[in-house]
Amino acid sequence: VELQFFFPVAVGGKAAETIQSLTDEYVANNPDVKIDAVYSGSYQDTIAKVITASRGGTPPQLSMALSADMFTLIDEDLIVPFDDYLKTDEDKAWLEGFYPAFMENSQTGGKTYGIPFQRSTPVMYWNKEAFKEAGLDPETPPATWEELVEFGKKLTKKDANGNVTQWGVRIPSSGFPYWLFQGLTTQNDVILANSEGNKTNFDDPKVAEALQYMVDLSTKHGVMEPGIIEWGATPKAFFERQAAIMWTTTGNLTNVRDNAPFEFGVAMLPAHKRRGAPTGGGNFYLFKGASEEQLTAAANFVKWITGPEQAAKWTIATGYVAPRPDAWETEAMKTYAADFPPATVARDQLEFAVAELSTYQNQRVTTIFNDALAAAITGQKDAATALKDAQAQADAILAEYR
Amino acid sequence: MNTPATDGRPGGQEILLENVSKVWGAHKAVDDLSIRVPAGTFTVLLGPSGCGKSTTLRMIAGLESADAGRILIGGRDVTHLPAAERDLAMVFQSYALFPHLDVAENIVFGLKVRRVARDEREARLKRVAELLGLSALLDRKPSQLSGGQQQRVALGRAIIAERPVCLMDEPLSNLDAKLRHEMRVEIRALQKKLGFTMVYVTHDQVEAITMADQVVLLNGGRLEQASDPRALYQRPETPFAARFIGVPPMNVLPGALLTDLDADLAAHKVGLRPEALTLAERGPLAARVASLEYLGADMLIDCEAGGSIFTVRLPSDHDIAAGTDIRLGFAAQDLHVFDGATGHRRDDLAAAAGGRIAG
Amino acid sequence: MNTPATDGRPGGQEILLENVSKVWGAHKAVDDLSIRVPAGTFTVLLGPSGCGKSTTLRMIAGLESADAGRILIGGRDVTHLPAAERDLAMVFQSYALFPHLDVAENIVFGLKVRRVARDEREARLKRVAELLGLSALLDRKPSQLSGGQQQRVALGRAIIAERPVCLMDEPLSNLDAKLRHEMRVEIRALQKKLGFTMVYVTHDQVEAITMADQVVLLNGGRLEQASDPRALYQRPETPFAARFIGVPPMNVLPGALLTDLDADLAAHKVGLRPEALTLAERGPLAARVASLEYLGADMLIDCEAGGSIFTVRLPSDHDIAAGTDIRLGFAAQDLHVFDGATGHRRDDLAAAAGGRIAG
Amino acid sequence: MTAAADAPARPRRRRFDLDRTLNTLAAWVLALMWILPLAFAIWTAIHPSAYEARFELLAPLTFENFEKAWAAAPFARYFLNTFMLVTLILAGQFLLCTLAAYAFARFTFPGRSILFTLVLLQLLVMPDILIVENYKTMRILGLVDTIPAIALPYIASGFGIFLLRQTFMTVPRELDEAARIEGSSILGILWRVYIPLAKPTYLAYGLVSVSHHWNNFLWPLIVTNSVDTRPVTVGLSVFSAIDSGIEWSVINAATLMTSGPLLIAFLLFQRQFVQSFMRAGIK
Amino acid sequence: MTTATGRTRVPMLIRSREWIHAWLLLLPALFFLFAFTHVPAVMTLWNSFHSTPRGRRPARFIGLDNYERMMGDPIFWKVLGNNLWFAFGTIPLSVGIAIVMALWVNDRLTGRGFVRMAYFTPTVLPLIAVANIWLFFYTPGFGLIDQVTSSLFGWPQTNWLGDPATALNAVIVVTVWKEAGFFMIFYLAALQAIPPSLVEAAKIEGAGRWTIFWRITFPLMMPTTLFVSINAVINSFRLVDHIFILTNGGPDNASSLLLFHIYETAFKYWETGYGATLTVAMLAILCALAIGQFFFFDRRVHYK
Ligand SMILES: Nc1ncnc2c1ncn2[C@@H]1O[C@H](COP(=O)(O)OP(=O)(O)OP(=O)(O)O)[C@@H](O)[C@H]1O
Ligand SMILES: Nc1ncnc2c1ncn2[C@@H]1O[C@H](COP(=O)(O)OP(=O)(O)OP(=O)(O)O)[C@@H](O)[C@H]1O
Ligand SMILES: [Mg+2]
Ligand SMILES: [Mg+2]
Repeated sequence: VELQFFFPVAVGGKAAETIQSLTDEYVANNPDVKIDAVYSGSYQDTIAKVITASRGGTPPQLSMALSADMFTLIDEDLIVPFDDYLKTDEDKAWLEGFYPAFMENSQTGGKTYGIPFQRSTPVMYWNKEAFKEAGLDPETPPATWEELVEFGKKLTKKDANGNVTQWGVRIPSSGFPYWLFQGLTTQNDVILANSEGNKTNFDDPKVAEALQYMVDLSTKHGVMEPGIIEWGATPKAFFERQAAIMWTTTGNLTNVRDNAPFEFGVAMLPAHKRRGAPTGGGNFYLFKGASEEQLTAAANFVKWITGPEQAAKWTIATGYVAPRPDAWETEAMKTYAADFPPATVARDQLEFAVAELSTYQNQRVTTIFNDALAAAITGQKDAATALKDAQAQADAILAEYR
Repeated sequence: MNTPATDGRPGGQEILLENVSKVWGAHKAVDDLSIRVPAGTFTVLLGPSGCGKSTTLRMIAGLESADAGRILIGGRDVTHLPAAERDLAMVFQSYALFPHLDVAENIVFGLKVRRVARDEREARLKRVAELLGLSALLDRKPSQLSGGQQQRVALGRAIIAERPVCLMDEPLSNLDAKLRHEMRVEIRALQKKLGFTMVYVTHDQVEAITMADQVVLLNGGRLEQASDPRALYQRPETPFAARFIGVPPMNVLPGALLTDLDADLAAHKVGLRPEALTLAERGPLAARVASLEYLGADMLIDCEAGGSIFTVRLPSDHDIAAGTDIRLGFAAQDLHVFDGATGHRRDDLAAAAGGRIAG
Repeated sequence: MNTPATDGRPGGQEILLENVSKVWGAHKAVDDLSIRVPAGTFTVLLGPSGCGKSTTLRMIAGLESADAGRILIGGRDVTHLPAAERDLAMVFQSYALFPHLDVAENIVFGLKVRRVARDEREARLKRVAELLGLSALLDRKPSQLSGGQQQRVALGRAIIAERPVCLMDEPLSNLDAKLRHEMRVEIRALQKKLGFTMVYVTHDQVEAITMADQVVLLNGGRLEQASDPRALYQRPETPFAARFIGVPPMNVLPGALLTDLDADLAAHKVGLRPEALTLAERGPLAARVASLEYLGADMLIDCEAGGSIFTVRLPSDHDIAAGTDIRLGFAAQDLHVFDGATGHRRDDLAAAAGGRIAG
Repeated sequence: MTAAADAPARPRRRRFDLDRTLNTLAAWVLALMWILPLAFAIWTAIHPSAYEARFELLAPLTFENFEKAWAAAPFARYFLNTFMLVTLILAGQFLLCTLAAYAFARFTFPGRSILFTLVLLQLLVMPDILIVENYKTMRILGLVDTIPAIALPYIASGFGIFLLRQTFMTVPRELDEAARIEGSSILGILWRVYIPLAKPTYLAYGLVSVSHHWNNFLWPLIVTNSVDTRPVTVGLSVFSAIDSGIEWSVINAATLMTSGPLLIAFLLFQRQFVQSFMRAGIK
Repeated sequence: MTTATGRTRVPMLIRSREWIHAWLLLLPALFFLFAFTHVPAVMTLWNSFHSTPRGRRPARFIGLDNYERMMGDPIFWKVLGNNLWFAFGTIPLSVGIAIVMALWVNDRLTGRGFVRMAYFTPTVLPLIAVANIWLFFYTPGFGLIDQVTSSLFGWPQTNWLGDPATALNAVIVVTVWKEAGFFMIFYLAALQAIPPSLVEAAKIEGAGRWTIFWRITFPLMMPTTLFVSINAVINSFRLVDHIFILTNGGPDNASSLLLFHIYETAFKYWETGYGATLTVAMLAILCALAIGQFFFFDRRVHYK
């Protein structure tokens, strides 16, 4: 059988290489299967390519796409659940073997549509040297919201003119601000959307509270740069000591390890009412239009590539979180974790993690939400109003899915 | 009469314009013009600036469509034929050299287009370049040439093709007298040798008179006179034609100025060429010298008589000063009379008047 | 001598070229040329095509930089001054009309640039347009004009400014004889009236001789002779100058052809103008008539003598046929002798020889 | 870099020209501003990433970024593909646009305005909007995952037609006429007169078109699947990953690597621009 | 284009021959234009009257519903306003700078080769990569602009892209940078075609650089200016690639432009029906602006 498999890459060159080599390895061991692994750009490009190809009549059989896009893909009637190709008990057991936090975004209505693979979660990085300079214990990151503010104030430095030269905290708010913000809402013990993906909670006062906290970091406490903070420049800002603490994805682990000119630590996000963080990243999906044989082969490939050895290789190469505990039991992984303890932080945080915001018409709804966040952060609206407006818009869109 | 243009040495072809007109907006540039250019002859279009010479030529070439009338070349109605199919050569008033091609390429352009073999092209190029004194300039671009050199290149492009019809629009106007004289002779010789039909626009009457088999004189888009150059000079049909040919122009004066003649010309106009007038004690024309202009071998004398100014050309060895009163005479056959009403030539009156002068 | 160009009616300014050269690649277009154009005079640059006339003019204008030498205008060294600062007017050989401006705008362009008041501009435009016969064409674009009309517009643009120095490059070459004659007189009158200095390029010797205070004859980029036109005609310094001026050109013949003279001219060349020769039973020059060309008032006779061909101009009333043997004479002062070795004029020999002819 | 070729050095002193000096100065200031992104790209590409934001003269040089970039994808093959792609597009565009522009510039025929409007419309319609439809077409033609599939939608370029029309309109009519008199056919005139005279425009258009298609990304990504057909931009895009932060050193090294041929091509051709083949041509 | 007046008899033969030739010349280009632009574009128009097909729900004809929705869509009006501001910011600046650049580079200038290449770089570098570089320039704190302004003037950090007041203007700067270098190339080509004798004649008349430019060079470059300005108008609606990198339309749509919004609608939300509607609206605006501009100016432009 021949399979076409689209995969996006979001963390730089190594990832593409690894997927390619894993695929080659599989094909070498399974001569009856031919897999054409096609690099398909960013997640955004991948969706475009998948939908264009499907509408053009030549969908791929297998693709990786954002876990949050599950409802969209269902809505477009493009994917089929894995369940039909995982019939044996062994298969069912295998399915149980993923971290539950990752499965939240992968299942709906009792069916499994996505298999987690290229998954991540945000963590907090801190600059130990800056902590030392500020008179803080370099080994103790802030563990609560209050501590974050408190530490942040100590870490914020100004020059003679009163211009800030180092900010305490950096929570990026460009691109997909809702994701990191979801860390705050989770910590404030509120869920942004239901698991059916047809109702949001944007106007919950707890959400407003979380948003207010985020806004206050710059406006009230002065520990974070005001305005929209660029996602892509965040690691660099961290390296350049523009910010002593940053929140960003585990996908940056390798990057930070390679490039930070100082000692740094990695920790779970601080807690408030509870600990918490969203998951993120990509799942495997099976596509309509393929033959049974192809889909079975695709499912087998997915089973293989998410297997312990493969997932370990993947995690070590990219910094993504291996999606199954058994991967962490492999020798390779153990050595890696021992060698680089921060690698386990994300895994450990999974215990507290929730699904990434995901609804029907996901991109539109999240864009509405993002705009509300931006409006509050840039001071155009207060937090509560912004969120209420967003909720009203989201409701209008999602009503038809209830 | 219709010579097919098959081989390398085609004879000329007759050109016929029948009631051709061309209108620019409200302005009639060419107005109901009929001309016959016999095959193999050299016809010059002459006329003042803006009279429609270039326009006429361009209509023959097919670059301008006629608004009315028919054009025939070699008996074939070409009125609606595109320029490329009329099989003729042309020199443009503005030269129209291809700025991106060098002199050699400009000259052989047409041969290349018609896929003349390389050897043949080279040979002809060599001949033409020598004839035009361009041999040393063959690989220059037009922008590196002087005005006259550019004109010669344009000329070369037209004559190298040896087409049955050749059109030239003031091809010599930028050349010096010596070269012009040579080119005049050369072009004429070439035309005679190859036998093609030439329509040649010029404002230079020396060219017109020395080269032409037929001169077509235009005025404001209309035909003024078409005849052989000698006739044009000797028997101009209208005062316009009379004054247009000959430098300095013929003096056209009120008939009343000539006294003592057999015929009464008071109602008419008389024409007398400056070179036809001579100092004559008892001449019929009394005048006062207003000014003198020295011209090398000759001198021009502006005279005044009865309120009219006119010019006399005399050999420069005469000793005349401004202000003197003189009397002038002329030979009988040099008197031209134009009807006061129609403006047309009246040989009858001239003959009548002449009897007395000769006598 | 140096008239400042302050008011509207500036006098002319002297132009001085000192050892000016211009090289194009390997070709010396202008070669060590020194000329003095006195303030307020009319100087004509004359010479065969490609001899460097336009290049010289462009160097004076500042459009071409001189490769060597100095240029002074009104005593000011302008060698390195840009054209815009030299305060002169110029007519280009290619007209260089602005294609996007209409005739009126083309003519007043310079006035506008210099912020001449609107009324003044209009008034001058009206005058110039009338002078040039352009009044009816003022709102046409150059592409809608005939060649001669374009040239007149270029002329208008130059003269409307009334600058202290005016340069013209063959400004009349596309005009018909009548208009040309008028323009010649007009330009000369204007120049005299306004007193500006004129440098005028032409290939037309009639223009050169009738208009110029001084004629500068160039040959291959070098100065051949600079003198007043009468002198150029009557006392050419070299055979080149002798043949260049006068149509048809002076006959330059081996001295040996003239027999029966007092001086032995066998080693030298003699020059005789076609119009200087007359039929004379006992003239010193025997020849056979080869061909005749009819020219209106005159005719040109090509004669052959001792292997040389030469031309004689006679009034057309003579009755001569090709093939007849004739003898020709000339007046003593019409004989020019050029040294066989240096090519320079030898008046001593001419005088010596002349004694006998006159006798 | 061109000064020597421009003018034979004059041994003469030139008057100090304030105007010219000011102009030169301003031109240089602007040039420095304009080249800043390129300069930054070069700086980061040849230094370790620690120097991305620190501009120290003595920063250590490295070639590592280029090595990393080169290793990330089969760039050699991608270059070949891109080269074939732009050649195909350019050839097609030159041919089709020239013919069409000629028709619009020098022929009168019924429907000219309407057709020209349709051409201008193509300028307005962004090709990305049509991706889905065009993909369908390519599938019907069986061209998905081929280089012609990337090229075909672009070879009739409204931009090119419009540009060439504007240029052809400025060619002096007498030259056209002279060629016609010499017996040139319609295509002959186009080939021998219009095209040579529009050479600067072709050069400009060629450079612009090549750089545009060299850098085009979305459509090639979607319509191709295999290494044998994909252009360099697809390889380049691996570096504009969004999850991790921007690594300017590697991105810029990769950008320089992929745009290098274009820069070199421009350096080679730029002289032609100012060569002045038209200089005084139409005197 | 020149003469149609006063033709009494139409020489049919010549005419129809011209028609056939013209059509033959146009045929290949038109074929491709239709196949890959116009037919798909008409499909877009067709889609705009339909609901977006989603999975099991095929598209329905909904008449003008999408248009009504557009009229009531505050983001549509917001991005339209942004786009006008963007157009007013980029068009005059980029065209003006392009002309100045072309004049400089066409002149004898010390280091002309370098200057020319500098101006040309925007065309060579892919916009996406360039956007990343500009992102760095704009980054607060360690970005180039902040580094320069803080070391020279002691200014505080400025979040150019993160502040709704400056985000769009920051994008405009990048666009002008990109466009001016691009347009310069066409002006350079146009300058080459102006007969130098005209400039010489103007110089003789005493015209300075300024006058020569305004009264001679500029009018003679009108065909190019027409071309460039139409492209500038179109590009002010079309050039959005860098927005994806620089601001993603934010904050809160402050730097979102019409086409960016269309992209989001069509390729992020996959609302093809509404996306088509927005596209039609944009085409209508562009037609009115660009094609109107063309037919208004074309007959005024002097071509030879
Ligand atoms: N740009 C150039 N490059 C090279 N040679 C040139 C250039 N311009 C002129 N020449 C050459 O310099 C010589 C003098 O040219 P110039 O234009 O001064 O002649 P001219 O006396 O005006 O002739 P004409 O009466 O034919 O106009 C010619 O031989 C010409 O070919
Ligand atoms: N394209 C045009 N549009 C309007 N009028 C024109 C056009 N071309 C020529 N004319 C006018 O038509 C008349 C005849 O022009 P034509 O060029 O035939 O004159 P010509 O006899 O060649 O004059 P010249 O000796 O000055 O070249 C002129 O008055 C001219 O202004
Ligand atoms: Mg004419
Ligand atoms: Mg000249």
